[in-house]
Amino acid sequence: MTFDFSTSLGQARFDNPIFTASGCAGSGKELAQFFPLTELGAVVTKSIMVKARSGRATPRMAETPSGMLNSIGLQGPGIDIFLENDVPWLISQGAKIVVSIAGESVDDYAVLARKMRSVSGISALEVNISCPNVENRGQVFACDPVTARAAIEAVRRNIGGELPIIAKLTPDVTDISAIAEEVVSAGADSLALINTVLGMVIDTETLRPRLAGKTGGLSGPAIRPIAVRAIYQVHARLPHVRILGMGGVTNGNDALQLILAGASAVSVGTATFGNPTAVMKVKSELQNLLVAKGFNSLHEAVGYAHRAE
Amino acid sequence: MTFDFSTSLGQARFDNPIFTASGCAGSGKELAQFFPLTELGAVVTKSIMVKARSGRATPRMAETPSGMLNSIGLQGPGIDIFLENDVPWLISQGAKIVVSIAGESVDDYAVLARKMRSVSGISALEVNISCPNVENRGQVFACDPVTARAAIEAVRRNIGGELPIIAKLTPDVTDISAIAEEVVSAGADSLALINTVLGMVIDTETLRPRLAGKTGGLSGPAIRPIAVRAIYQVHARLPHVRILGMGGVTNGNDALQLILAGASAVSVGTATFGNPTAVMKVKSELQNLLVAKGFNSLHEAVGYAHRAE
Amino acid sequence: MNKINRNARQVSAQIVSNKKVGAYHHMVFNVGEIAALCKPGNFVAISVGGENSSMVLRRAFAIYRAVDRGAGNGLIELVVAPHGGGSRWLTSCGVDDVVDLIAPLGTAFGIPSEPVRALLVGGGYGSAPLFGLSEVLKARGCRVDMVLGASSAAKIYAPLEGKRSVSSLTITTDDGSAGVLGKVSDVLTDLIDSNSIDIVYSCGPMGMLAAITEIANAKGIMHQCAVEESMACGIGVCMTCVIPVRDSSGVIKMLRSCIDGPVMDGANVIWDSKRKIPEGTWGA
Amino acid sequence: MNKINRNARQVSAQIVSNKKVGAYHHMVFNVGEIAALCKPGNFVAISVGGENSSMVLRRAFAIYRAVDRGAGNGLIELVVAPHGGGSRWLTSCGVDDVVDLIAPLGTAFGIPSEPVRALLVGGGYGSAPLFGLSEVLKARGCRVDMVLGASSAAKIYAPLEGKRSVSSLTITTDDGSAGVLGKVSDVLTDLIDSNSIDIVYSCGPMGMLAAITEIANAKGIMHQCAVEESMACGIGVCMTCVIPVRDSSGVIKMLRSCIDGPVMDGANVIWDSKRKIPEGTWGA
Ligand SMILES: Cc1cc2nc3c(=O)[nH]c(=O)nc-3n(C[C@H](O)[C@H](O)[C@H](O)COP(=O)(O)OP(=O)(O)OC[C@H]3O[C@@H](n4cnc5c(N)ncnc54)[C@H](O)[C@@H]3O)c2cc1C
Ligand SMILES: Cc1cc2nc3c(=O)[nH]c(=O)nc-3n(C[C@H](O)[C@H](O)[C@H](O)COP(=O)(O)OP(=O)(O)OC[C@H]3O[C@@H](n4cnc5c(N)ncnc54)[C@H](O)[C@@H]3O)c2cc1C
Ligand SMILES: Cc1cc2nc3c(=O)[nH]c(=O)nc-3n(C[C@H](O)[C@H](O)[C@H](O)COP(=O)(O)O)c2cc1C
Ligand SMILES: Cc1cc2nc3c(=O)[nH]c(=O)nc-3n(C[C@H](O)[C@H](O)[C@H](O)COP(=O)(O)O)c2cc1C
Ligand code: FES
Ligand code: FES
Repeated sequence: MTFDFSTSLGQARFDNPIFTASGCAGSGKELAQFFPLTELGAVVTKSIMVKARSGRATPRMAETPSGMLNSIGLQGPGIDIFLENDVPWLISQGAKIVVSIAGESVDDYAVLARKMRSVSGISALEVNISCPNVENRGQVFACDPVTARAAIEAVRRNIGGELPIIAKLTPDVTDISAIAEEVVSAGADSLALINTVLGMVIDTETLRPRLAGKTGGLSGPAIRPIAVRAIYQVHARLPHVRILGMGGVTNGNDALQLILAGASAVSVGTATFGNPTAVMKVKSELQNLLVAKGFNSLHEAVGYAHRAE
Repeated sequence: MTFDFSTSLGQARFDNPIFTASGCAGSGKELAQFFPLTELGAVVTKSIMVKARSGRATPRMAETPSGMLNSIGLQGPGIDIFLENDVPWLISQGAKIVVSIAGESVDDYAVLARKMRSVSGISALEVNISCPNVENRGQVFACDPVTARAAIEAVRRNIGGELPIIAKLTPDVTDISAIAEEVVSAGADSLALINTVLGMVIDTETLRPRLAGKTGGLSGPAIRPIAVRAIYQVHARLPHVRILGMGGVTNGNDALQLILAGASAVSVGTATFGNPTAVMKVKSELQNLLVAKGFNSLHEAVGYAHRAE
Repeated sequence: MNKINRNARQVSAQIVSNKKVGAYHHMVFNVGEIAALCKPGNFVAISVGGENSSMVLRRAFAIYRAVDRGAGNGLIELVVAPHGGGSRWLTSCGVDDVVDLIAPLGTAFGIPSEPVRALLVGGGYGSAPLFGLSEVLKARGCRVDMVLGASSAAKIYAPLEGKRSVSSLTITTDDGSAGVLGKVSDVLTDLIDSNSIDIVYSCGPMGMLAAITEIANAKGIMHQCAVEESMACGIGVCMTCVIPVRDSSGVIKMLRSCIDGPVMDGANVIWDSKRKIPEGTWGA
Repeated sequence: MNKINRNARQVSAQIVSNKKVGAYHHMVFNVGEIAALCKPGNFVAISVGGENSSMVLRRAFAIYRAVDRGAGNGLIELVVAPHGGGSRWLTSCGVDDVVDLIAPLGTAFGIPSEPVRALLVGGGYGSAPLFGLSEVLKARGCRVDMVLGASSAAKIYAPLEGKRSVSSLTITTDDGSAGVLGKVSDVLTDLIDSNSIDIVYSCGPMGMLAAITEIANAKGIMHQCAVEESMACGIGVCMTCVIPVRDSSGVIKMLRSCIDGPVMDGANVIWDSKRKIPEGTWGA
């Protein structure tokens, strides 16, 4: 019997479960010189907003023990230019595409979803609701069940058709599975867990926060135990909802942890900065591990750590 | 002018700001063979409960990138034996003592505070409210403003006298400064930030959670950016409330980050496991750094990263 | 419950030698005066990974041999299995590299005052502390027999040295690649009987120690074993390394294997306790 | 905006030599074929800290010299200042150690088609890419003058080599321990005038590049500079390394210094932008 490495999120099917992470793969072009993008389960694009955005001032990053902080601030050209340039290029490469969108208001999410509804060649929409809501004192959408629901409902209402919605949540909440339940009932087909953890580094030379934006998002291996826990908790509460897991995955063993916790696919983010071919390494190592452990398919391993002792 | 390294938390004064972290220094005896406990700003004892407690089954720990998970489960002999054995010994060593207490119900906190009110030789009480509340589906006290307030109020009402109360909070909440505000208004004199972050490691050999208790608390350098951020946020909201900071401090530079963010004293936890003399190293390096940067006192540096650009 | 090893010191130890022996590395460290204070059964705790290491915890290793050369010169020898990140880092260190090492830690094997007949049982690198123990026992006039077991021949540490230093050496391997096919526990009853053993000393995986305890209990003889539970600190401050042990009054308590162990009386350990607290444990 | 260096490859590069030179280490790596593809101004990105490193990001280093020996043999030379954890790890590597290296990355210095009079300005290890550049310029018939500045004499890289390879070499130090007391910008106007400089090439701290830009702008001459912004990936995927640059239509955009740089036209960079986005930036 051959091993079945395919997976699906909502209606979307993927040949393998290893994706890039939003914001960690440029436009795809930069990675394409290291391996063909068709090797990926999917390219997840960086979160795109309605309008062009300069992002935050520099310094935008600080290395931390086994991790890093970033405060890119969602720099990007806006949805129109993105759909005109980036998406066609990715399609021309034969890549599976998950488009990530981000808004500053519920209305932004509605606008973005309407822009996406007529676009072909996209496998799924990742809705990054871990961004500040300008209409609510800058509180992050996914920090509050009410605003989280509102953003996802706006997408659901406007997206039409079959495009699966993956809601991306922040771990910076008291009860992530409650937020997960809320966005699923609001129409999300699956969940992306986890976005970065809010952190800060103080520069002991200048005696001020290192990043121009003061706080930043912590990513990398340092947060992997938080990702595994969040995925485990949400999978326990919502076993039938597919999860795209991410957080500190650098090798096949790390990816396996997320899958055993309940992820049906895994995004690789920060590891790509240390190693442009990290995604390929994770993919081949994961497949070898699953086979070695006697699984016949990826699907059999999803959530396997939850079984009774 | 000589450099003033002293600090205070509520009414309690300490010669220097470097403490052990609760649960990371045994009974004090184990460290005392590496350096005299009088060198410490204070010994913070491991959280003691009303009754004897076996703690959780093993495995209780897993190393993680730049950190570790633990699920000790508050093993200890109970407050009576603790007051009979551990406290007199620490007093005999001339150590400054901060006693950490933990309860499973609001009533437990009341009982513990009453037991403590007549004990002399103690500088302050650290109230660990980052533990599960058996009366509320095991939700952690400090995860909910209502239960956090109830626990601190119970201590305040029963402690009597002057013993300062340091409320220890978990970072696993949507808004830590809101919880901080709540416990301060409930009677906490100062705050301890942060307890461990909830995490999980899955053993890819057994395909189950590594720890017998499944989840555990993440500590060590991996979480330092989260600690710095939490301290910074709380100090911004409550600039007059003193903070005992902790989370991933291994050297003087790390401690300085927490102080610049707003901590008036710093506990060293996990670093002691890697280096029994870590606390001494942190202390001397911190003092040298503060002097080198031209501060005349520790106090001048507290929260210095908040000044206007 | 207050067995802190008062001799423990933190030292910068220079690596004097590092040789591959079968599946293991035999490593020698210059530790100065503390070598004189090490007893069979004690262990060391070493920082791993160097300056920018992502590994924040020490690794524990049983002392294979401690040699005091006087005048503050002393060596500690370890037998290290390259396994995960920490042990691989250590075994890849070169001669003259310096590591941060704490020793001696933990309890030591109890040495009988009478010349008794002792059987030493080692599993894998668990044989390490037994050679030093054997020397001490023989110096006291004891007869020493030894059983070493492992999964395969390459994992039997120092079979030749074993042979030289004891009255009889039995080897078992899971795959039969050396000695008897099987586990050490398979040959134990016979060896105890045929050599009229008074006391069993053991070191190795927890499952093996449990099996030995059962046999020793059945025979009504003493069993001192060096346990191995995951340790974060090795010095008694973290409470991660506990195992359930029955005290003299019959109460089960979770004792730290780094302070109240690693050497414990096998009969007092509640072995069947993986991933659960035994019923009746104090505070459970 | 689409300047990905298509020649970039990830290789396991063996260290051929590692020598301390003043405050720096001159390091040589065997990188195979890609040496032939490296141009002055390009940089490399190296993984640091080894297997269990807590440092997850690559470190960027300007290519000092790339030597193609044909038949797939090629060397890259770097000048590394031991500074923090990453560079200290790298400079402590030994000959024959292997590092994970990506090269060539980023843009290269533009080479004029005419034989012009060029002034090369380097600050600290910023002098590294200038020697290779000087060779290329001289091969094109250019006259090359050079200014090297640093805080003190030990931080002037390769003053002798500098002297040999250019028409004139001026040195400045902040403490006067070598050459002129002061900054490179203090001597620049005079040098541009006296040598009738057509183009300035520079590499060094951002403050220095800003000061040079001001002088070059005042003189109305070209200034190509290699910028240095904190980089997480070096290959264009993280967006951490951006700086504000005015494009031909006058719009300011946040461009990646690893892809649209490190070599940029100084006149287009908005220098006064530390910790804030310049007004009028696209999307601000
Ligand atoms: C008292 C004692 C004596 C020991 N003596 C020896 C010895 O003589 N020779 C030898 O090679 N090893 C010995 N070990 C095991 C050793 O401490 C390391 O755990 C082992 O080398 C694996 O570490 P690692 O970093 O390579 O593996 P990793 O799997 O990367 O280690 C990750 C974590 O798990 C812990 N861990 C992994 N395996 C074990 C284990 N078997 N026992 C306890 N903790 C473990 C590690 O300490 C570390 O904290 C001993 C352990 C103890 C507790
Ligand atoms: C295009 C480019 C070319 C460079 N060329 C050289 C060179 O030829 N020789 C040389 O010695 N160094 C060079 N550097 C700096 C080098 O990349 C390292 O940043 C520097 O060695 C410090 O790293 P560290 O790990 O030792 O210090 P740490 O302070 O521990 O580094 C922590 C983090 O901050 C970043 N960082 C620290 N200092 C700098 C800096 N000055 N510039 C950018 N990022 C920094 C690091 O990359 C790392 O991510 C260059 C940097 C860039 C961007
Ligand atoms: C530099 C950087 C930029 C990121 N940008 C985005 C983004 O635009 N949208 C998003 O949903 N997540 C973004 N993330 C979060 C990642 O997609 C991912 O959730 C997180 O980094 C955890 O995974 P990792 O540890 O593998 O990086 C970004 C992360 C980094 C480090
Ligand atoms: C093994 C272990 C046991 C702990 N026990 C306690 C405890 O009993 N009470 C408490 O308030 N915090 C406890 N903590 C949390 C620490 O006091 C500290 O808040 C946390 O570990 C972060 O600091 P660090 O990174 O320096 O360890 C424990 C942490 C560890 C690692
Ligand atoms: S290893 Fe820390 S108490 Fe035993
Ligand atoms: S360093 Fe990552 S985009 Fe430039």
